Amino acid sequence: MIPVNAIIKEVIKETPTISTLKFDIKPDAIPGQFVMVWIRGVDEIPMALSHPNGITVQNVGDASETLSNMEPGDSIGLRGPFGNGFELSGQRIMIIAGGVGAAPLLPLAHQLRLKGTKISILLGAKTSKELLFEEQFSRSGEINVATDDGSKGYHGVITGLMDTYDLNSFDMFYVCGPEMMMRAVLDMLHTNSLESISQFSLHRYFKCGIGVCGSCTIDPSGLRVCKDGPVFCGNILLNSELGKYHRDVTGKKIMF
Amino acid sequence: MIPVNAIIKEVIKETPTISTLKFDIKPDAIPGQFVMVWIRGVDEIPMALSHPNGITVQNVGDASETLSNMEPGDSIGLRGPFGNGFELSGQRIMIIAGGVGAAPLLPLAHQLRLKGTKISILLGAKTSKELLFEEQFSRSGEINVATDDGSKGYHGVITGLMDTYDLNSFDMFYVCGPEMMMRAVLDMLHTNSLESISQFSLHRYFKCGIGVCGSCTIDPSGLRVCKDGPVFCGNILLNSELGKYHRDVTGKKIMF
Amino acid sequence: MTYPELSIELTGLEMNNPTILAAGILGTTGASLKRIASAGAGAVVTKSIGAIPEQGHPNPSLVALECGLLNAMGLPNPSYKEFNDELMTAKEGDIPVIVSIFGSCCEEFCEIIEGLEGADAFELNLSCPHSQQYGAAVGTDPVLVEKITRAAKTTASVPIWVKLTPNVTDIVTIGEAASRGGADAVVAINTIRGMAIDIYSGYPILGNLYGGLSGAAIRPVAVKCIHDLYRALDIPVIGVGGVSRWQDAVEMMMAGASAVQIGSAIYDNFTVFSEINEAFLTYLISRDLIIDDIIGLAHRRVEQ
Amino acid sequence: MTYPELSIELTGLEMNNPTILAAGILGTTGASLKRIASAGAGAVVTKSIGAIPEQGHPNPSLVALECGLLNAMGLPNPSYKEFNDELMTAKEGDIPVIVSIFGSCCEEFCEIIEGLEGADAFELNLSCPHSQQYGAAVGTDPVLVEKITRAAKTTASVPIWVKLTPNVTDIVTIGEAASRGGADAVVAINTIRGMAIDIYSGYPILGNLYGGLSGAAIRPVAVKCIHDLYRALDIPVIGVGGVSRWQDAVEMMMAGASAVQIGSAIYDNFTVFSEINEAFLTYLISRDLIIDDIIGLAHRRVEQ
Ligand SMILES: Cc1cc2nc3c(=O)[nH]c(=O)nc-3n(C[C@H](O)[C@H](O)[C@H](O)COP(=O)(O)OP(=O)(O)OC[C@H]3O[C@@H](n4cnc5c(N)ncnc54)[C@H](O)[C@@H]3O)c2cc1C
Ligand SMILES: Cc1cc2nc3c(=O)[nH]c(=O)nc-3n(C[C@H](O)[C@H](O)[C@H](O)COP(=O)(O)OP(=O)(O)OC[C@H]3O[C@@H](n4cnc5c(N)ncnc54)[C@H](O)[C@@H]3O)c2cc1C
Ligand SMILES: Cc1cc2nc3c(=O)[nH]c(=O)nc-3n(C[C@H](O)[C@H](O)[C@H](O)COP(=O)(O)O)c2cc1C
Ligand SMILES: Cc1cc2nc3c(=O)[nH]c(=O)nc-3n(C[C@H](O)[C@H](O)[C@H](O)COP(=O)(O)O)c2cc1C
Ligand code: FES
Ligand code: FES
Repeated sequence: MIPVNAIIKEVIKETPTISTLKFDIKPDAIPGQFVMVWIRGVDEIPMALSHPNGITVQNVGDASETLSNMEPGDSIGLRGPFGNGFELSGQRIMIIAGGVGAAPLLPLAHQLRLKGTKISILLGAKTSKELLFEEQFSRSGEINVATDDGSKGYHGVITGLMDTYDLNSFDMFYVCGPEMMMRAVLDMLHTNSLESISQFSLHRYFKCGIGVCGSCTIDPSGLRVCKDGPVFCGNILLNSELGKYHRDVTGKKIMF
Repeated sequence: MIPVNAIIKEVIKETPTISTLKFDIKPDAIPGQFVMVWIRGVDEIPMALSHPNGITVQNVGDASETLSNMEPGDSIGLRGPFGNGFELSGQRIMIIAGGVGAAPLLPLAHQLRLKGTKISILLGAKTSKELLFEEQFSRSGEINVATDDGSKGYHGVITGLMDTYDLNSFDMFYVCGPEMMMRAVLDMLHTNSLESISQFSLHRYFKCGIGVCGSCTIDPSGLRVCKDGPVFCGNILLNSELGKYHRDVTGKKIMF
Repeated sequence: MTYPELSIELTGLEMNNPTILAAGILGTTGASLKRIASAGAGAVVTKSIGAIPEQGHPNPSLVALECGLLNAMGLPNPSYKEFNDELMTAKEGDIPVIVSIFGSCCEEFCEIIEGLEGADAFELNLSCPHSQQYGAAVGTDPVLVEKITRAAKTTASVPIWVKLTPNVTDIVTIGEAASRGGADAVVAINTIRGMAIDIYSGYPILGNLYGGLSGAAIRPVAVKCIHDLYRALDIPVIGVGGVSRWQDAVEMMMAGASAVQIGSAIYDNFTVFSEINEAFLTYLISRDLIIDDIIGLAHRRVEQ
Repeated sequence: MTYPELSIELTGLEMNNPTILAAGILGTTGASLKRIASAGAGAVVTKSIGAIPEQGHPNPSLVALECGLLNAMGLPNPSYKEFNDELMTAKEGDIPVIVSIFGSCCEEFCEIIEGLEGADAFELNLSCPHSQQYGAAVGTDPVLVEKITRAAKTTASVPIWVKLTPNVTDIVTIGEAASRGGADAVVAINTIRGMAIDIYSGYPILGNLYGGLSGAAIRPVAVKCIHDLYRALDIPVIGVGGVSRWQDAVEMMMAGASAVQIGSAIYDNFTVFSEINEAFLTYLISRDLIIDDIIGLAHRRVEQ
């Protein structure tokens, strides 16, 4: 599959560093799947679908900056949707989102809500202005926020917020956020023997995005984040490289 | 499509020069379609399917001789079925078969019979021993034979036999046989203004068999015998090269 | 139908549209070429014609694979003497008829050119991958390519196109040789050497044992060759190899093709010429583009 | 699973079966290579490793076309120094691990060989079509190929395989050079130069503008190369290019391959190794054949 053309219809500034781009096509995706976004002449990068017809981009470098600065009428190339996506299950579930990690979790919350699932959302960010999709999430369930600087909600990391819940009353945990936050959440779930009812959406360096090149594989399973993931069950990740190291574009291990 | 392997199950000597080979596979064909028969190490030649799982070969040269001498257990490669095949229509139809031209007409007679069509068969050959499928045809309708040497039935060419029928009482004519016989039949039908309710199965030199190379095209329409044919309506053939010339393997015109 | 938006001038030939029948596909007879003209081609190239009659290779001479066609026709042709009649008939189609010719030396090419007066242009087949002494046998040697092109150009009063083989380390070297020899255009690409084996018996499937791969399988290879030739040469590049949809034609033009030839796609779709032209017209009109905007666009994008 | 019928010895390496993971596909980490071992491969080849870390080309670096994959990874690798760890992990898979290596001169190849002691064999990548100074840049020159092969052979205590590019006028010349240099086997083929252009924008799709075509599209080309190399050389030919079904593996072996590598097919089917091996086993048993009966069979058929 070669990239399909998508024309930007709308750009929504979500936070000082994060924007949502809506385009003229709706890839037929399930929550948690991603697209490879080709910014012509610049780069191609993976992005979760945060909306049926949209992505939500944090400006962290070259490609994401060019994307963030796009205007309606500009166009990009899209390959996908790729990856496994979340498995929708559970009656009483918890969504744990950190930073731009909220992106793949928003369509998940919408779909679970439609199924009548009871949802608790824990939303974290560095500071209150960077909280992503707070309003949208709150329409799908009960929401609780945490900020590193205490500018809103719980002051501290998201695992602190988790402590205020009876985790055993949930039957599925959906998690996406910065690597160290995901590791902390996983460890906490593990302490409660809950890792096997959790799903984590991972980030690794993608080149092909379709399971061929091997740049995104994780240790020790050798699973491909782009094809076997990006969503993995917590028990697969427990003894994995998650939170220890990842590999850079050359394949070299980089410690967190 | 590359050749599929077919194992010869049975060899039936039909006449001194003609044999039927039955194989272990049944190409999904309609009457009048052909297969490209690959005699490995020798040649690949077109052959009508005379049976759901068989062809009927006249020994006229290298490849057909090797084929004729095959025994059960031997194998060939088959590509196909190819070509348009006969259009099955008519309530009261005439089948006109000359020599090995009876091959594509036999499954046609069977199928029309099943539809309850009233069938007259005119079967011609050089001599009585070379009459092909006489018994099989007689099960599908009324049959009348002609031999060049008068050794059986009508003494003379098949158009002589046609003269003994009220051609206007038929609503479709199906014809296959030597080129000059088909031309004579076409002319006779034309005299009676019946060429537009006739179907002729043609022979031309085939290389690709799938409508790409152009070696089998006929004048002046440029139609491909292998793909647009081998069956053509009489009115398309009326002002064609039929009976005048054909082209050899180099593409050179050869007069009949 | 003629649309001004699709009309082009190519090496002096006026064409209704930029799609051309490729050599060796349905190009045996004049009637067949006329039929392709009616089907909407902007021009037709005949089967490759030589100095003496050739039977070609034994059958099987063409098979369809999952991806593309594999053929070893072996240049069957009745010689130029017999072909004059067909050429006259083909010209009734009222579109340019380019005669593809092959030979083993300059003299042979010139003899054929002189013997086929009606041709609107000649395409020198220096690229057939499965013929012993013709085609790619000469087409891989830049010195020969230049020499033959020059001889043909001197003899002919009509444009000379030179068809290139991709079965070389560097196609640009060969294209440059053709250009130096005075070619009016290069045509890229001929088929890629390939082979298929029957796993039931172990026999190579083609009568000639191996042949040339064409169709969708080779399009990316053709696009790359066209791209490189466009950058290096000042004469038009005519694209061929795996075009079956309008998108493919646009892609080739963006790589640098002034027009595209279509061969194998006929296998699935006889109406491929008119379909491509209609969709291409819609593409141009809806984007307010003219053909020249897209020819070589990929090069301009990268320079930006 | 180990079946005696499928076991082979290849350049001194014992393999459970004749299917090998091709270089550059899922060969970045030791864990990934182990996973391929569990999936049934008889041996694995790593991603090509160089002397210094390489980022590779910008994305897009791989796209799937209708027919085959087009890639320009650009040999990203962390250098042999970082790769030793991965190699140690890969070897836990208990099948031969062949390390693919690339360099621009003899010294570089030798440095890498000396730096990777655990390799069961080395595959010299003299054939990557989209890397400026490595790969095919050296692999199209028979003199360089012979020299590098000889240097590698002298340095290494394990077998040396030489991987060839099809992007040359005559692959046999290059194969012969490798053989003269002392190669234990040749591997054919690497990808074919190709390119794809985005028709919406005119931009070449790959970050590197062009790349290499692999997958089903190139199988007939690979079969032809293998066929020609088998006839010309006395060392084993390892087949690669477009194998995705057991029939493809058999076809390549009939052309002359002693074993087959599988790359792009992983895209659709992670279980391709075990599927091919199981079906291949059934094929052999049901026809009462051993592997040696089919290797090169196409040549024996034609000689008859
Ligand atoms: C499955 C998946 C889903 C993602 N979803 C989102 C999302 O919804 N919103 C969002 O803002 N970000 C998302 N990301 C992260 C996003 O891909 C990176 O932020 C982006 O690639 C940065 O590119 P850049 O050129 O702007 O930054 P650069 O300056 O090139 O790099 C900054 C960092 O971004 C990461 N990165 C760069 N290129 C890639 C690549 N090809 N693949 C993976 N990571 C890369 C690396 O960690 C790098 O260190 C996702 C990543 C993955 C793997
Ligand atoms: C659509 C079609 C259906 C046919 N069905 C039958 C059939 O059911 N039974 C039957 O006995 N014959 C059939 N034929 C004719 C048969 O193909 C030829 O008799 C056969 O090809 C002869 O090959 P050979 O090598 O034995 O003879 P050769 O000595 O090679 O040639 C003898 C003559 O056979 C013809 N011929 C040879 N090769 C070909 C070819 N590739 N394509 C077409 N004609 C060729 C030529 O007229 C040639 O002059 C059919 C032909 C066509 C086109
Ligand atoms: C059956 C067949 C016959 C061909 N004969 C010729 C020929 O006579 N001369 C020639 O220059 N090219 C010949 N070619 C090559 C085509 O003209 C064309 O270059 C090639 O097939 C790639 O285009 P395609 O993918 O559109 O078919 C032939 C190709 C096929 C499939
Ligand atoms: C994504 C990708 C990366 C590749 N990387 C390498 C490489 O690093 N070294 C190498 O020698 N070949 C490399 N190749 C070529 C393959 O090893 C193989 O020769 C080619 O893809 C043909 O086989 P296939 O059709 O089975 O994929 C790569 C191919 C692909 C698709
Ligand atoms: S990015 Fe290539 S395998 Fe995942
Ligand atoms: S035999 Fe090739 S077109 Fe009919």
